Amino acid sequence: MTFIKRQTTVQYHQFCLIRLPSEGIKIVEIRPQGIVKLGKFGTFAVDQIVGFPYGQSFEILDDNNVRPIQGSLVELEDDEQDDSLKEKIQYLRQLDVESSETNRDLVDIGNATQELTQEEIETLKKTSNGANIGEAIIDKLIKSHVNFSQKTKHSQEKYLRRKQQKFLRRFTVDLLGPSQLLQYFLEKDPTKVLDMSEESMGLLLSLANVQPGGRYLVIDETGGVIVNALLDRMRGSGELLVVHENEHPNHSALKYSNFEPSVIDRMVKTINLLQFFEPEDERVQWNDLSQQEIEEMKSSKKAHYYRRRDNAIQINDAIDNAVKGDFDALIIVSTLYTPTLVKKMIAKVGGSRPIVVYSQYKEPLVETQVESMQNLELLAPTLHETRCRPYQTIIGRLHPLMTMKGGGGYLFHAIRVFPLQEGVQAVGRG
Amino acid sequence: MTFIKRQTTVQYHQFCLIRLPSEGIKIVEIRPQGIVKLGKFGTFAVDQIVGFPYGQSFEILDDNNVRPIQGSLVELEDDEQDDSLKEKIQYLRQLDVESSETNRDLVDIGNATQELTQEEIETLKKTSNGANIGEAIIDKLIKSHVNFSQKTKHSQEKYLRRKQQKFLRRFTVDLLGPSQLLQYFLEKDPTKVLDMSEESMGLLLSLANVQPGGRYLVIDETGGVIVNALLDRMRGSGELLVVHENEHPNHSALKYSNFEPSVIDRMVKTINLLQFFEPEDERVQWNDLSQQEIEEMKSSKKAHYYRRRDNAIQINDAIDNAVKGDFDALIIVSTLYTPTLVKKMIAKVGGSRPIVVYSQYKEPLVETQVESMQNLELLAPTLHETRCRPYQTIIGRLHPLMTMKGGGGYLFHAIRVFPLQEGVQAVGRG
Amino acid sequence: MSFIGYKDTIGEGDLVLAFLGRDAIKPIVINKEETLNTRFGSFPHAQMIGLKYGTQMASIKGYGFIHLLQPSAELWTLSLPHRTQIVYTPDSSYITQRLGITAGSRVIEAGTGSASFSHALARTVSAEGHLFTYEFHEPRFLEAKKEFEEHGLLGTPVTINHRDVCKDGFEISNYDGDVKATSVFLDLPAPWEAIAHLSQVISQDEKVGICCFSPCIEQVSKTLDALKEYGWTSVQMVEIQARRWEARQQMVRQVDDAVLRLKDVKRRKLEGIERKRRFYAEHGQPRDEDSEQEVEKRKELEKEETKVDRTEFNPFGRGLRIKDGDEAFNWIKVSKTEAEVKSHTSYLTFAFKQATPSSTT
Amino acid sequence: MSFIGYKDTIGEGDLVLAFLGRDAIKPIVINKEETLNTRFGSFPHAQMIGLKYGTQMASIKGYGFIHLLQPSAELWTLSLPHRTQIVYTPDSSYITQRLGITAGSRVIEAGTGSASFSHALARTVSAEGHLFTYEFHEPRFLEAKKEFEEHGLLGTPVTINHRDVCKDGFEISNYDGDVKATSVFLDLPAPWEAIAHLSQVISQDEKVGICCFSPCIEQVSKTLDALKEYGWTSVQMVEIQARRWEARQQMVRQVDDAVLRLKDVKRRKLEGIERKRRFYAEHGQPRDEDSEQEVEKRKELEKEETKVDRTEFNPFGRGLRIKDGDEAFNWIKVSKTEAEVKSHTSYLTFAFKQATPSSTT
Repeated sequence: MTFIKRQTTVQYHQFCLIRLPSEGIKIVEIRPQGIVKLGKFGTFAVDQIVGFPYGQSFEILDDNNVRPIQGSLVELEDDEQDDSLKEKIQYLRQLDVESSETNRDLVDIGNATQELTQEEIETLKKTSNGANIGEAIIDKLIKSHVNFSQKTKHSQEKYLRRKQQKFLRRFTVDLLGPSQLLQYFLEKDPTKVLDMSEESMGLLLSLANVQPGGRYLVIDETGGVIVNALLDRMRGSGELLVVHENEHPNHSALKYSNFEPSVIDRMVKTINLLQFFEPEDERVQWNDLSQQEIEEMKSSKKAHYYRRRDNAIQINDAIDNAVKGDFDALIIVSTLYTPTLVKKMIAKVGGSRPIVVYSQYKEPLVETQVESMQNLELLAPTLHETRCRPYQTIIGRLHPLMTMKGGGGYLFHAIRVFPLQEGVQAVGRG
Repeated sequence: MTFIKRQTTVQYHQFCLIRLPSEGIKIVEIRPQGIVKLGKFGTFAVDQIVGFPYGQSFEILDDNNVRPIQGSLVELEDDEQDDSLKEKIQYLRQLDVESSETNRDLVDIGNATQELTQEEIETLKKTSNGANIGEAIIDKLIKSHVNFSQKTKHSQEKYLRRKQQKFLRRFTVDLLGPSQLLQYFLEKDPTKVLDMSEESMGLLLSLANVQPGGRYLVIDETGGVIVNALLDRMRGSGELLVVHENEHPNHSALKYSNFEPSVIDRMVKTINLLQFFEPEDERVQWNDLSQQEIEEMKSSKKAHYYRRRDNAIQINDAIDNAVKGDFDALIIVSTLYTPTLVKKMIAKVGGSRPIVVYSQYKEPLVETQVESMQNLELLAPTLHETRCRPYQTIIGRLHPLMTMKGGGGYLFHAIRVFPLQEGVQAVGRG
Repeated sequence: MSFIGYKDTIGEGDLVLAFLGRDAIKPIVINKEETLNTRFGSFPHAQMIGLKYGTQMASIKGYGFIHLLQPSAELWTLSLPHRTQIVYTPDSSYITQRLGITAGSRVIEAGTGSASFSHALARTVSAEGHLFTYEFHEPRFLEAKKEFEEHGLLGTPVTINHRDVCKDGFEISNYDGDVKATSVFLDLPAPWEAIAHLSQVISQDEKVGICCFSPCIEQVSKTLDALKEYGWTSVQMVEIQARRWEARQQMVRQVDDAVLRLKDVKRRKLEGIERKRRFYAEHGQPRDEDSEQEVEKRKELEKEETKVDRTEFNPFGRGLRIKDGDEAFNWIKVSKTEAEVKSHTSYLTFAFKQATPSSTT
Repeated sequence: MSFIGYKDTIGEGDLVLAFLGRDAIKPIVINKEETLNTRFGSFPHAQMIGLKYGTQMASIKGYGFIHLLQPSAELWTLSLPHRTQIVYTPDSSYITQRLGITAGSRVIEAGTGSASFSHALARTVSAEGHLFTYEFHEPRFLEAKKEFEEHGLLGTPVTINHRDVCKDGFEISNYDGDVKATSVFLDLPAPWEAIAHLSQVISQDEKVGICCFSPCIEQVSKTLDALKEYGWTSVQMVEIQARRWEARQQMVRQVDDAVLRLKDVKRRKLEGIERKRRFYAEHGQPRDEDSEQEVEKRKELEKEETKVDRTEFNPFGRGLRIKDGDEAFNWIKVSKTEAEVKSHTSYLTFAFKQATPSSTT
């Protein structure tokens, strides 16, 4: 069995993740002599970070140079800055300080921070003009939080760091793994990944018993994010047959898989729904020409011939693959109506193997489960929901984060079985 | 406005709650000279507890006597007994120690408690017969938890107390308030209260803005548990019109309300769905007889006449009440299909007043919300879910309870408004 | 008298909540000289007078509208100006329910904060009960007191004091009689410091309940120690996790239709190929010697003769803007939570104190 | 080789999971001399040999059946004999995902416990990776070791040691080479004591992740201190809240039908009254002088002539046993959680350690 170890350092021709302070994540291609532009954070030469292990943080210097630095980016930010301060700053920044309504609320602003007295607020109002008053209050807020008045070098440095937080020219480079790719799309456009959470993805991969060497039947409407996650667990051995509803599959996310194109060609076979459900009608009629006939062709016609030949072989192989059935799991991440879809695809799943369906909404899976309860080919149909709840992880001030992203999706799971032919008087149904 | 203060002590002719260690709750009527039977816990004379404040704990002595004791029942149980020990004991008791399969699992049993070594288990196997081995292990388990080997009086007492926990003849008497009545039915038969949780009930009462003096339109399929909760917040002033789908309303739970029957008669009016929706057809045609005609009647006929008269008045009054409309809230706790039900009842709700619907399941409320979004008479339709998550509240060992009751229901809320007659070009819909 | 009792018609001096949107509920006090200006238009107060509460009112310009609502504690919670993190209805309603707070209850609340819960408590305890609320931050105390006054709650049933209850306890002088609280709500940074001072102000004749509201788990630990020390029992900590759901509709896309669509695509593709073949059969290959004009003309002819009509088979409405529930398609009703949910407000620690034996039968 | 790879047909010596019910999955090792006896009947192993995995098998008596399943880590978690509280799939799958554990990973696990997670990790890291697992309790160590051996996992990819890692660290002698773990999972009463010993056994060349699994919040606090002390960064604690949902159907009961039913009840009541009136009109009042026999006879006659037929209008199926989805009625599909839900398993504390600079470019 082929095994492709995962990269642990930055290498050319890979895509990796760049994390910026308070800015989310970016995907960057490591091209020789490439320059990465990070907007206000600056630019740097890709060559500078090649060979470093994932997780490494850097500071951007002039002339596209970088300097490796210790510690993770999160810790480099002042670690005393907890949720409540961030909340206050966010709240303050959101208020529209210019509108007449909010002028009345300036008392509220100061009070909201629980930091400023009535007097201080009045002073600020007088000394700042309207547009800056929010920032002036934020400034005062930060000062009080870092005990600026103590005027120690430490507190002064912390003050400056926080104020300039937006301008720290630092980043961390990390592995662009399945979770990171998912997070990237969740931030940019959650609908692309059907709002799937990291925990839903993890549960999907475990329920589907994904492992190297497996042969999986997949519908992936996320543009390849799921296929990528499967390939990551399979690490070079096994095969996927991906069924899609268009003429051509959308695997735009696969370029981020960091597998060689040859590996992907070998492992990821595609077929459309028509070919999948009507294989005999959709086989491409093909007869190889004789060697002589080929040699007689003009080169353009020859190329054309080989292209058509490859296409026919690919389609017919995929059809053979589908007809063979007996897949080790059926994995569906789609907005197609699953009660009927699952029913039609069960026959392709091997015995005792799992069927796993992801849906952004619970309701289609409830209907899938109602259908499945009648279906003797599906054992123990179960509807799962899993939600990760992160905590503010600050020693002495532990609590769940005040807000978190909603959604995350649901999973349906069942085991494909071979029911007895005649009805058996059930003592108890499994 | 009439105001009826809530009882704070045990009084005759009231129903109150009795809590027993590890046995759940019972409802008991305080009848003069009554004897309360608590099964293996013993019996006691009701007169013995009258006058004591709610929350008082007692020990049952002989001859139906009781002795008031300090502290709450929960603290009287050994407060070191945390979740994990209870779990182990429960786990051990559940194992079927006699079956041949489990003999093999005896190693598992001992290991599960993490208390016994292989040796100890083998010794126990030899020294106990099959039927008692579970109990023998439990015995050993408790001993190790209370450091029995230290053989202090304290640890010995704790050991005996725990072993005999099932046989402590103690109870606490408490107010039978709306939450307690709800808990009682949730334990006995959750379907009776449509699986409503305490937090859902609290949210319902707040969203419906329930207060003394209000006039509320109610559908209560819980047999009166909701009506009881409303009366509790209204404390003697205000009125309910309860619409039911049968010939006679089911208010079996109202006897536990601890309000005088006259108060309930005054405050709780009932009407059936037919009378409610077709009032003019359902009015009872009634003409009073003349005083002379009445005097001429035989006494049985006279009684019959007055009964029929009262009935007619009651029905017609209820119909007048319904026709008047303008209720301060519409509260629906029912399994009737709510999208259509709400639509038909909106007209009876006063302007700016709330409509609150409870459902065990979310799906009917989703449909209700879809309907309501089109309905300009309903403003800001919202679907609420609230879940209380209790923690093991032991100093130094805080965590959420490992298991808790599922379900709890959902709430729909909207505000009744008077839309503009012609369509107004919406700048933004509320 | 805005929060207790009900009013049908808007009058001068009334507090009205102008509903602009779920996140924009604006409190206004009716003054016939004033006008409410919003992004939805202008709404003169004078025109509101005499309208029923709940009326949808049009802007004087004719575009835009708002709804005029009567204040309730729950709506107030959604619309009040925040001075602090407030207590939201899922927490406040549960605390009320669990502590058995009802009309006639006597409740201690510290700190008042933005007075969100205070309004709900005032509504629940009503004129027969009382709310003793305490706020240590002077600007907030003054703001809250002003609100209670404007809302007709000051004195009955609310008494507010400017006090640091942790240092100076709960006993007050601006109330005629004993506090004798039956329920206590502590929303303070250090509730354990206040617990010590409660015995003087709670009822001795009946069971009293307390709820301490703290965001951090370490605060809960300290609170548990203090509750134990001061004889509070039946202690349990809980958290309330509340969600709101929105109804949507998802199109039912049948795999059979997807297959038919592919067939249709295929058929039209083959038809296109066939037409092209016929065109070339009829017109032959393009000739190198053709002029530009002739090449252009041929291209246009080819295009016209080989094009296949746009399909009418569009089972999923691709390329069109389909509205949820469009009758041309099948739908399944679905529900989704908010994009961002409140994952935590605070931990709620409940405890009770039994009546003092000597003061009862 | 039961948990890694796939097998189609049942053979002698195979580990098979006999599915009796969701809460009753029984592991058996196929031995052609044995028979599986359950409350569903008897199932001789010999008859299982040659059947495909997934086959529904009938009892030799003809009643009852079971399903024969191939072991997977997830099914194993549901069926294994518990020696401790186990790690369930929602937690284990999330930890695997978040730590980026995949084929080829080298994972440390302490303690092994009931080896629930161990099986999932073995399946995921596969032959190219390795699982170093440690158990301090000797009976459990022996039990787990036996299982790994029987399941073909011992050596590749699992190495198990009897060890108190908090006292004696992680270095081992029964493995050829360095441990060089890339991920660590600690499920111990005091993980902070073990963290100190990790530096010797984790990879220095790459970023290493850790997850500490503790039920109590106080344990998390101590863990955070230790992680900080030993240079672990990007620390975050989370919890996984997982639910299972069941599909049901609720009858759609329209209020219009409820009204019609009341009308029907009323109509039939009036009809009954009318018939009674006619009976009395026809037969007069009962006479005092009638004999008992005559009274009886009259009663029967009255009953017969005044009774109203049982209604056919029963829109909600009252008094009948209606099955979910019965076509005579309308239904709405609903979902309900389990009657008792797992509210808490443990807190998961994640952290990472950067590669050591000197050991990289």
